[in-house]
Amino acid sequence: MSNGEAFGLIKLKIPDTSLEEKTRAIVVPREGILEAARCLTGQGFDSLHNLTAVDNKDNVTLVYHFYSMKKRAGIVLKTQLLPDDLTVESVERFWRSADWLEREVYDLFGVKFLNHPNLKRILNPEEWTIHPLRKT
Amino acid sequence: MIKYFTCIISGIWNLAKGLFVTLKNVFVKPVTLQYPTQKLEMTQRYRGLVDLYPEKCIKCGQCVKICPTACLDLSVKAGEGADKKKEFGHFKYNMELCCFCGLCEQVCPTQAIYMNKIYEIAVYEHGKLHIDLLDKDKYDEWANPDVK
Amino acid sequence: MDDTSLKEDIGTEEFWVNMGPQHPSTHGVLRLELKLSGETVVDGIVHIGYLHRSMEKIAENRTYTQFIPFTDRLDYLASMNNNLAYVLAVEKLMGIEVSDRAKYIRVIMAELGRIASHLFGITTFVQDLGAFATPLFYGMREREKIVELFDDVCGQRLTYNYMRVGGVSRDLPNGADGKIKGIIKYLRPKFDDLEALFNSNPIFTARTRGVGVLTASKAVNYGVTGPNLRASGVKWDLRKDEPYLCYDKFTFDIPVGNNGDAWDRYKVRMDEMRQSLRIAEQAVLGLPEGDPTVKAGRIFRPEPGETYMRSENPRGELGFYIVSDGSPIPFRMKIRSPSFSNIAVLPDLIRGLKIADAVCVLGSLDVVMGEIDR
Amino acid sequence: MIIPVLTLIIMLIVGAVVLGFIAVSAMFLIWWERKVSAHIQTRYGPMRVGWHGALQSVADVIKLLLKENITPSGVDRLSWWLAPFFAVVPVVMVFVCIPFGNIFGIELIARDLNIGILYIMALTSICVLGIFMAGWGSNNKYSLLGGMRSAAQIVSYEIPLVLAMVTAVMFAGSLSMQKIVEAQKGLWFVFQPNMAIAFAIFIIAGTAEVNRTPFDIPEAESELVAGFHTEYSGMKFAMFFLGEYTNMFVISALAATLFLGGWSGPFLPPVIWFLIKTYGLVTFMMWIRWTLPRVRVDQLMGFAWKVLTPVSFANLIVAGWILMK
Repeated sequence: MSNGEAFGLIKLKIPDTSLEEKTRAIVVPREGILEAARCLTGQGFDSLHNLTAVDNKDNVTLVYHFYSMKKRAGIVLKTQLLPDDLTVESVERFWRSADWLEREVYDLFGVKFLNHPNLKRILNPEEWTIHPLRKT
Repeated sequence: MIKYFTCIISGIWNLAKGLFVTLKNVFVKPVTLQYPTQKLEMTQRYRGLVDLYPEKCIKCGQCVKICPTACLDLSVKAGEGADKKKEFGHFKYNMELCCFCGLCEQVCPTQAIYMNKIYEIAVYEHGKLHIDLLDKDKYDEWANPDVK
Repeated sequence: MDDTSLKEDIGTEEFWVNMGPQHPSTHGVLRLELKLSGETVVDGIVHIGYLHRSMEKIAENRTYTQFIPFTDRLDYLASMNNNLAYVLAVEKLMGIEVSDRAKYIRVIMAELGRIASHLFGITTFVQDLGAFATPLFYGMREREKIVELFDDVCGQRLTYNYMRVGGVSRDLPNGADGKIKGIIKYLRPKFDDLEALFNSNPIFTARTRGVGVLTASKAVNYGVTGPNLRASGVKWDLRKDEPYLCYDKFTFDIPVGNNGDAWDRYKVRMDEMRQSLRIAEQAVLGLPEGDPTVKAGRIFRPEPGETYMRSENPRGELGFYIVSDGSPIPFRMKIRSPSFSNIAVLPDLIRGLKIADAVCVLGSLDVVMGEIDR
Repeated sequence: MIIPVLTLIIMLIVGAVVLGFIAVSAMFLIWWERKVSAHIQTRYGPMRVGWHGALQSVADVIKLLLKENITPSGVDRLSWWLAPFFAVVPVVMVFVCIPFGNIFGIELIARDLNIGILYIMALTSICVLGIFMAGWGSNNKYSLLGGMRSAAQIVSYEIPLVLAMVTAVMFAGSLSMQKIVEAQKGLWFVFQPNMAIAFAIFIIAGTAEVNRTPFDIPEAESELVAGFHTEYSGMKFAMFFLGEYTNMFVISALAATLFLGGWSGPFLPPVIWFLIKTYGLVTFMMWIRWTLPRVRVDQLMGFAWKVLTPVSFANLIVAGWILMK
C-alpha cells in the first residue's frame, strides 16, 4: 500500500486531508488524527515506528512514521498544530509505542497529548518548565 | 523416573562441557598487559592529542571551522614583511573540549595539523589542558614524551 | 485471636525498591523502580534521562559532517553502525551515490561492528545471570580483535568517526583484508566455545527459557525492533526487507526465534553473529578496487526537504529523520533509537516475575543508555 | 597447680596456632581465588605485591584495617555490630575437631570430640544467623532480601548436607572425626558407589551452604548489589570475607575428611595429604564459581527439595541396606 492509496482511504473519512507535494506525506487536520489512526490500524499498519515534531516557528508539525510488517509498506502522516494551542489526541490506545514517543515530544516540544495515560517528562527533570527543542 | 535421572545426568554432562571450556582457557597465555610497565603500541592512524607543524601551516583556518566542539582557537595577523605573509597570532588547543574525532587532521590541506600518539592524557593541573600549539616543547612533560 | 487480626498482624507488605541509576546490572544509568512483594515484581517503572545530552539540539547547531562524531556517542558499543546510519540518511537527503568500494567497506565495518556489539550484549547478559566476569572476559577478548582492526583502520577504539557522507574517511590500510579474513577465521571456533558455555548449560537454560515472553503482536505494537523483534518470531530485517548499501548482493539468513523469551533473544544474537561473519566474508572476498574516500571539508547544502532513513543496527532500527531548510546545518533532526522503544516494553515484561528474572529480561533486551537518552 | 596452668598454656598455644592458620589460610585463599579466576579469564591477576602478587592479600587486609568504621544511620545497632562476629565465630569453632593429621606422632587436632560430626553440624547452621542479622540490621532493602534468601537457602540445604554426612558416619560407625579417617585407611569412602553420590551431594549442598555461585543468591551481585553485606565496609566487611573463605575451607576439609580419606594417603606426610585434598576441593569450588551462572531463588529451593533431598534420602536408605546385608 502506497501513500497514495492510504491517502485515498483517509480522504474518504476526513475531507480536509491533503497530500504534501514533495514528501508524499499525508497531512490530516488535528481533529482527524484519531480517525486517521483508526483507519490505518484497520489497514494493517501495526507499528508506529517513529513520532516526532518539528517546530516551524509558525506551527509545530507532528510527524508520524507508520509501518506495516505484513504489507512491508510505510507511510508518513503529518498534522499541524498552532503554537498557542499545542494539544492533540493521543494515539497510545492504538500503538503502545506511542506512549514513550508522545512523552518525549511533550518533554521536548510541550505538545499536550489528550487522553495519554501518563504524560510526564521523560528525558528532562520533571520540575522543568521549558521545552528545549522549541525554537521560539 | 528414568527421565528424572537422565535429566540429572545430562545436566551434569553439560555443566562439565562448560567447565571444560574454562579449564581450556586456564592454559592459554593471558592476553592482558601489565599496563604501566608494558604498553600497547599505538597504531599508525591512532588519534591522540592534536599537534602542529607550525612551519607547514598556511593558516587557512579550515581545522578551526570544522572542529565540532570548537576546541581550536586560531588568530592570524598580517605579517610585517614585504609580502604581507600571514603570521600566527596564537593557536590554542583546548583539550577539555576535544572529542578526538580527527576531522582537523583530515581537513588540513598541508598535513600541518596532525594527531600524535600520546594517549595518557591525565594532568594534575587544569591549566595544562589548554595547550599552546605553537609551543615546541608543549608535550615534553606529558606522561610519555618519547612516544610522539 | 480471630483470623482477620492475625492477618493484620503478620500480613505481608509490598515495598518499592529503587534499582539504579547506580546498580551493577542496569547497563549504565537506567533507573528502575520496582514494586516488590517479597521476591516477586508487582510493578515496574522505568526512569530514563540520566544520560540526556540533547543530541537533537546539538545537531541543529552543527554541519552535517560535524555531527558524525556525535553519532559515535549514541550507541557507544556500535559506533560504526551509528555512523553508517547517519551518513546513509544524509546521503538519501542529498541524493549522493557512493562508490562500490566504499559500500563494501561499509558493509564489512557494519557487520564487524554488529559482532562486536552482540559479543558485548550476550556476555553482559550472561553476567547479569550471575556467571561473574568469565564470559564477559571471553567476549571482550574476542571483541578486542575487531576493535584492534577498527583502531588500525580509523585510529580509535571506541568512537570511530569513520564514515563520511559519500564514502569513508580513509581507505583500508595495507593488509587489512588479510587481517579481516584472519579475524573471521579466528572468531568461528570462539563462537563454538561460547555456545558450549551457555547453550546446553542447564542453569542457563533454566534461567532463560520462558522468561520474559514477548509475543510478536506486542513486540510490533511496542515498536520493538532488531534481534528482540526477530526473537519473537517476526522475520523482519532491513538488510533483507529494505536493502541498503549492497546487502542484496550477499547471501545470508535471518535467524528467527519462536517464543520471544530471553533464551530466544540470546540465541538470535548468537546466530546473527555467525551470519554477520558470512556477510563480512563475502564482502571481503568481493572487495572491489577504487577510491572510497571523500574530502572531509566539504560543506553539504541539501535542498529544503526532509528524509527518514532507517538502518539495521545491532540493537534494532536506528532511524534519522532530518529536515533541511537549505542551509549547511539541519533544521531539525530526530534520532529514532532502537533501545528507546525496546526498553519501553520492559515494565510489561517483568510484571509477575522474580527480581532475578527482571534483571535477566533487562539484560536480554540489551539496551544501551547512550541512545535511549541521546 | 602446675597441671591446670600447663593445660591453659597448651590451650592458648593451640588456639593461637588455629587462629593463625585460619587467617593465613583465608588470605591465601583470597589470593588463590584471584589467581584462579584471572587465569580462567586469561588475565594475570595480582602481580605487583610480592611474587605474583602473593602479598596482595596482606596489603588488602592492612587497607581494610585502616579504613574508617562507618555505621550508617538507621541501622539496628546491636545486630549490625554482632553480625560479622556471628559470621566468623562459628566457623572458627568448627576447627576444634578438624583432623589435620599428625606430625612425629602428635595428632594435629585440637580436641577429638566423640560427637565431632554433630558438633560441626550444629555450628555450621549458626552461620546463617550472622548473615540474617546483617541483612536485617542494615536497614537496607537489598540487604534484607539477601538475608531472607540466605535464611531460606541455608535451612533447606542443611538437610541434604546432613544426610550426606550421615551416610559417611554410618559407614565409619562413629561420630568422631579421627575414627572416620581411620575407617578409610584401606579404601576411601568416595570409591564406593553410593558414597560417591553422597560426596557429590555434599559438595553441591556445601557450595550452597557457603553461598558461592551457582548458589550465591544471598549476595547476588547483579540483583541485590551485594546482598547482606551491602552496607558493610572496612574491618566488618573483612570479617564477612574471612568468614566466607574460612567456611569454604571448612566445607572442603569436611568433604576431604568424610569422603576422601582425610589425612591418610601414601608417601607424603599426613598434613600435606590433608591440605592437598582440601585445597583441591576449594579450587574445584572456585572453578565452578567462575564458570556457571547463578540459579534463581525458586529454582534453588526446588533443586534442594525436589532433587537433592530425595536423592540423598534414597542414598541413605541404600547405604543402610548395604550395611545390614
